[in-house]
Amino acid sequence: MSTILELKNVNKRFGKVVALDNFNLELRAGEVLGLVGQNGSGKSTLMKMLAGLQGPDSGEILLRGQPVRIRSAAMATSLGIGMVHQEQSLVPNLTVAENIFIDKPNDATRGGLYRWGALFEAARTQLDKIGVDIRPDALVEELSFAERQQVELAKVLAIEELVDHPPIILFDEPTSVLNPDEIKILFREIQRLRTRASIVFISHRLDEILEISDRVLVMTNGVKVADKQVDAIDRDELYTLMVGHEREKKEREHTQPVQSSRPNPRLRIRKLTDGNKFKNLDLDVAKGEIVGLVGVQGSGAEELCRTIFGAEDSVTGEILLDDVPALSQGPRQAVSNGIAYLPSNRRLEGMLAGRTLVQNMVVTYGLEYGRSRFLVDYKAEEAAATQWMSRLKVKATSGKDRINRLSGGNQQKVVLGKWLMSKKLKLLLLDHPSRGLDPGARDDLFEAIKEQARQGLSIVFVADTSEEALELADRVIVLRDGQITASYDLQQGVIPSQEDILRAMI
Amino acid sequence: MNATKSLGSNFGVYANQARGLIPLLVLILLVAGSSLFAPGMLSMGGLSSFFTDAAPLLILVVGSTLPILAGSIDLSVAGVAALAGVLIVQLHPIFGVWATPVVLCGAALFGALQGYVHAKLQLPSFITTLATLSIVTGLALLLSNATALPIPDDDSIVGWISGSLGPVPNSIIVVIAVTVILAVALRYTRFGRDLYALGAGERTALMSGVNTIKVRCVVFALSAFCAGIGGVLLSSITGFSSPSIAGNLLLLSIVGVVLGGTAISGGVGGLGSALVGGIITSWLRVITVMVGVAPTTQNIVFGVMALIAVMLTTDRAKIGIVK
Amino acid sequence: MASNAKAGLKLLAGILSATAFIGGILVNPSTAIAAAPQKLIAGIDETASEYWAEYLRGVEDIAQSVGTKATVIADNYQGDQLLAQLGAIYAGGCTGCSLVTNSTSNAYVKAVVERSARSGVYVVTVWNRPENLHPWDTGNNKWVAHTSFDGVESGYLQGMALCKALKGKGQIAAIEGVPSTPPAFQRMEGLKKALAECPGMKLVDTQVGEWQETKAQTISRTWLARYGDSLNGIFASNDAMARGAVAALREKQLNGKVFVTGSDGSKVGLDMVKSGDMLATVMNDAVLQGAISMALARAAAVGDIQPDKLTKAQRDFYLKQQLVTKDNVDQFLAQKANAPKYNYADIKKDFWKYSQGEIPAGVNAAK
Amino acid sequence: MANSNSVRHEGIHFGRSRPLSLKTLYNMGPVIALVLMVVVFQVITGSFVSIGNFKSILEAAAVPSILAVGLSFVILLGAIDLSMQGVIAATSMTLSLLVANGINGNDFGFGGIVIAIMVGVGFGAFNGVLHVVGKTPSLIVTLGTWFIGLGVAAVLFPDRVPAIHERLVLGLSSVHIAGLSLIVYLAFAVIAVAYLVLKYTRVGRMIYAIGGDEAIIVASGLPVKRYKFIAFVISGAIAALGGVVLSAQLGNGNADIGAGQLFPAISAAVVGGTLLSGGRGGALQSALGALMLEVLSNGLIQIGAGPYSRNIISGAVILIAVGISSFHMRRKLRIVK
Repeated sequence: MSTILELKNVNKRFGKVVALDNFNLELRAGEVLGLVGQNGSGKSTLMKMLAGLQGPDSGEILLRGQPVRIRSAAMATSLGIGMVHQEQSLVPNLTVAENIFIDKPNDATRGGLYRWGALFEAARTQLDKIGVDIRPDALVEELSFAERQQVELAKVLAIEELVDHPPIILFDEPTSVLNPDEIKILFREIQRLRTRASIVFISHRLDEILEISDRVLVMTNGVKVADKQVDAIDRDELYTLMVGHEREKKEREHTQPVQSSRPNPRLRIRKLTDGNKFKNLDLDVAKGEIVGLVGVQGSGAEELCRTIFGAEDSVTGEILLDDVPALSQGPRQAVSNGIAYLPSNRRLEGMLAGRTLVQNMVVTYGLEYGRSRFLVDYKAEEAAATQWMSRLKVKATSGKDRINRLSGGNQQKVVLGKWLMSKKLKLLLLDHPSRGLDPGARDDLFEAIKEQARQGLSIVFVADTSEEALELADRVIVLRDGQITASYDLQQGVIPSQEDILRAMI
Repeated sequence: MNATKSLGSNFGVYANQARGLIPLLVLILLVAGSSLFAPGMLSMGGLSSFFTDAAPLLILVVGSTLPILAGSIDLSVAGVAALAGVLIVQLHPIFGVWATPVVLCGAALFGALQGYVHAKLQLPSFITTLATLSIVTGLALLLSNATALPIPDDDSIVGWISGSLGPVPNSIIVVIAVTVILAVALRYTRFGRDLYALGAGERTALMSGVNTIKVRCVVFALSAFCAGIGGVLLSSITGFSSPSIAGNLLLLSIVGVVLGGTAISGGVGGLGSALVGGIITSWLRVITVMVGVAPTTQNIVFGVMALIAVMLTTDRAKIGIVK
Repeated sequence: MASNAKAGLKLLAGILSATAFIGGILVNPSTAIAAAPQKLIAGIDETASEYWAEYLRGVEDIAQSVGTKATVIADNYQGDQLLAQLGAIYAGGCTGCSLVTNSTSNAYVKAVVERSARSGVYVVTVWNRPENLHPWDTGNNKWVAHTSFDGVESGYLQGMALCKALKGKGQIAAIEGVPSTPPAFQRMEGLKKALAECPGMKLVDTQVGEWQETKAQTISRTWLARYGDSLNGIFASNDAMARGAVAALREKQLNGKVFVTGSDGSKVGLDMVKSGDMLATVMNDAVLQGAISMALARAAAVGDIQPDKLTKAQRDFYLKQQLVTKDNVDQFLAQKANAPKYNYADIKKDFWKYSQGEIPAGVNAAK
Repeated sequence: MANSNSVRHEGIHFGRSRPLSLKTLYNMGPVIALVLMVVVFQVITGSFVSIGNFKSILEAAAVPSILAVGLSFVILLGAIDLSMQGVIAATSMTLSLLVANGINGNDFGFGGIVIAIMVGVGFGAFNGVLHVVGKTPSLIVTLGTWFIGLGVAAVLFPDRVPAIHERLVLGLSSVHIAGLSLIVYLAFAVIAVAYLVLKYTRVGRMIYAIGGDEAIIVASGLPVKRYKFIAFVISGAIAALGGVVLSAQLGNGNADIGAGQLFPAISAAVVGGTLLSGGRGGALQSALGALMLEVLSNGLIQIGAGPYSRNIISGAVILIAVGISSFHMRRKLRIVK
């Protein structure tokens, strides 16, 4: 197979941090290259470089043998390099059609004048390609999350039209926010594409990598540690290569056998209804129990957590926490009820960007460490915060670092630490806690969570994948369209197969 | 963005602390430069009268810094100041000496209400306070029948403020006292912490259990309270109250806040530097007179100098997208 | 990205500072504040105004005749700005300086006078003076005098002119200035006086135009919509607002048909009287006012007069004004074209030559 | 103020689409409010609804709507342009000194008008550069240029008010078609063009996009700076046009001519449904808002409300109007600054 794209001795550093160290890469025509590595291993930097968002400090990039300098995302597009972002890159107040062609020249918008009819037509054909039925003239903000994801895909695939030669398409953790159906569609698309495009595929889910890609490339701290054909490698090997140490097979060990049908559980939910997101939902969670919620986008799993945290708008029903009514009107009330929530959208709802780690840690419970409830005691709370950060193994030079500078995993730990600092926490809600985390960081996080459960904290979490649920939870609950469709008490040895769970999901 | 981030990272904390000093540097340069033309400005008498005149603006700047720290803006300050002055005269027959404290409490209440409307109804502070500005201005004109009235001589509070402790005018003592108290509150109370959290990322603050509505109310109450004090200071300078007394202090106070290095987008800044920003602004107002350029050009000079100062004092490392 | 932004920043700052510097050079630094004693200072509300420009001409005449140059400060109608600027000027010590200024509103008169008195500066105020403050009871004789034009008379003259033009019968509406300023409510007083003497003439509405052309125009428009042809005259408290009214009338081709009066005697005002767009205006000679006021302050500063020895009529007086109609407009236009050059020596012979008598009690309090 | 809407839409759990009928109803909000006002005033005065009065409302609303529309281009970005009054003042002086006037011999005719507009373009460009290249918040940049504009006007001002003799200019207000001055038609033209630009050109769509989510546009490598710059230039140019029209109405140049134009223009935009957070609303909405405010003030004069109580009432009405029209947008987690 001929080489489409080649990187030669590329270097990139941010301050002291080395992102790419004399990195070499070959991408061949019509292959799917799987790219794995822990956060901070340089994957994203590599992607950004190819997508024209960053330039290399040194080294050269060859496209079909020709050295190129990809100066901007627009230029990357015109060269036939497209990227499906981890977070969506659609403008909410524009139409689907505009979004698809926003970064591409198009007859319908030639000369800076929009011929809407033609534009919608062009968009229609792009959407048809991936077989989705979305109105091109709809505003993106009116679409469901899944629909947006499809538009996102259509937007990138539209690059095909731009260039006569096969395009290069980069997928940066596209599956982390997709449900199994959508992942199926995506993989089908990728299969279809490989005939006329070269693809780089990043994911933390090693099975996915092994399933979709022909060749897998492992990175750690900006260097390539392995470059193997998939059939020449298995999951554990891959894990070891990437994390650097054997994966210790953990036995499911538990503090005390907890029965879900306990007389007075810590959390008792009755007839909880939130608009059309879920109806008359009942759920009990015991002290020290870890409940894993599984469900596709819109199944109501996330909404359930947010509702318990008082973050949803129209809620009716009953929530009892230690037999005290705790249907919170807002997050503040939930917090004072001893409920904590780890949001899935960390950047938006979890961190105070631009503030230091300590400032992020103490924002909610710092004053518990003061002499009075109103006056801040900097020494005390900083000590507490630092102690927690070390307990959670947060990797940072000092508590005075700005949180933006940490890797996703460490950020997540800080956000979790913010809640764990409380002395009177009863219930911890985790919304996709491992989203965007590499396996290493993910294991640390899960360890910390289990530790909390042993301490007697009740935990409800929305799992990214069913394996995750099975690994972490004492009880797995599957939701579909706002209804509980299955509940497996792993304590009682009821271990469902992934197929069981999948069937309950869809 | 990434480059900006890494840039911030290189300097780290110390750079940020240094940044806070830039307004002060600008001020020093400004004073040094202009006093070559008018050395007398730095005389005891000169400074004392300068600060007497600057006091109202300074307190307004300090006050309106708070909403901006929270990412909002309060356009009603000048109106509130004028109304406060008017009310002090109007209410004197009823409350006598206590008119001033009563008015200030009233101002705080009004501010709190305004903050509540803005936060609870989720109306942009810009338009909310714009509307209330026109309301309070109307009230001031209506109550005073648009005439200037003398402050009663037996109003000992306003009387005291107009006096001075040695060369130091009492008005500036008031300003500093208020600023210090507020600064301490910002540093050591839950309110201060929540306020900065709000500015840094309101959604996160909300999801961390911060009572954003309450914080907003307090913030606007304080800014209105400071505006009220501003009105009292103006009255103490003139010995009169008038609905038009606060004039264009609104615009100047915004300039002052920004020159203090406070980011309009919120979360970045402090009261100490706000004070400095206020002083810079007041200095810029008289710079044409000191340097002796013709009065026709004073608006141009003020505008240009202000822009230069802003260019130097805004901290771009912390502002992601600038609107 | 950040780096080139920084570069662009430096460039910008550079450009800006350059502009500022040039801006500074352009204008004569000769007026820069040296601690020159006996400086002449003139405070005006804005530079972009015909009235204040003429007023300054009078001031400059005096300044030249005594061989110096006046320091001019503009406050843009902001009293606190005026105070701050005076503070800056007095900072270097200014004993024996003399100041003529309008304190933007009654509220600031006391402050301006006392601030100046403390620095040993002799003050003559114009236009604004609170009812119960007088040169002889405030600022221990550093407040030399207060000069103004009789607003009540002005309003009365306009009113009677309207009455005469309407043959004693018709509907008129009035546009008031900033109500807190004496000229504004005085002129309205005068109008009421005229209305009393002219029972056939009805005042149907009064709105506040705040001396502004544009506001007056909007108000007049609304009137025309509301009263249509039944409106026969518009009483505007100054020429600027009269211009606004005429502009509104012009849109309906009613200019000249609906009688408009103003006050000030500005060039455009006179032109409109000549062209017939305006019925009448009242001539307030700004040049004269500037000259006499400056001369008085100067005289006290150099000791040519002792304020405490002056009578009340000499320290708080109106200057002459005249009604301008089509009949006598040419003479005033001629006067505008080549205003007499005043000098200190002549005025010193009799400072009160153009006085129209002491300002009566009560006129400075809004009714 | 700025980042509010990027926040509102990122949250994946919000912004579910609502029934279209309801949606259109919300969009109709301002229109309904307008009709209500007219009815109320008619009931009170009994004489409010009349061709004559509507004409005078249109005449009065012409300039505010032009200015509001110009401002919208910047507001749609999520930025703000406060320099309007300065620009208007500078334009008015430039115009009145370049066309046939009572001060100097100049008589550039149409050229004078063009140059006057170019002054506005210049200010807009200045704002744009400082904001975009200088990375300084638009609020403070334009506040600075506001002062500069006033200063320029002051410098240009000759000893006496320059009366304008230029037919081209005066004609704008004196020539009437169907009882409406050319200014009204000009206003309609400006609104129409602005609407077309915002709907059918890349510039317009990008202005919306930047207001919608600037970060994404930046990441897509699109020339955000260029579009922002253009928006400020347009805003400046239209403000200048407003200055020309105002001067035409007065028949002379005036340095205070812009006084009190800015805040009503902003209110108009917001009341009409152009959100300060950017990306929402447009030319039509802003113009509608201007019309509403004009109806309000005209009506208040008609019912004989005192000048001071007018301030109070209109302030209250604006607050209520905005409050009601955005009530349906309230969410527990919505962020508005």
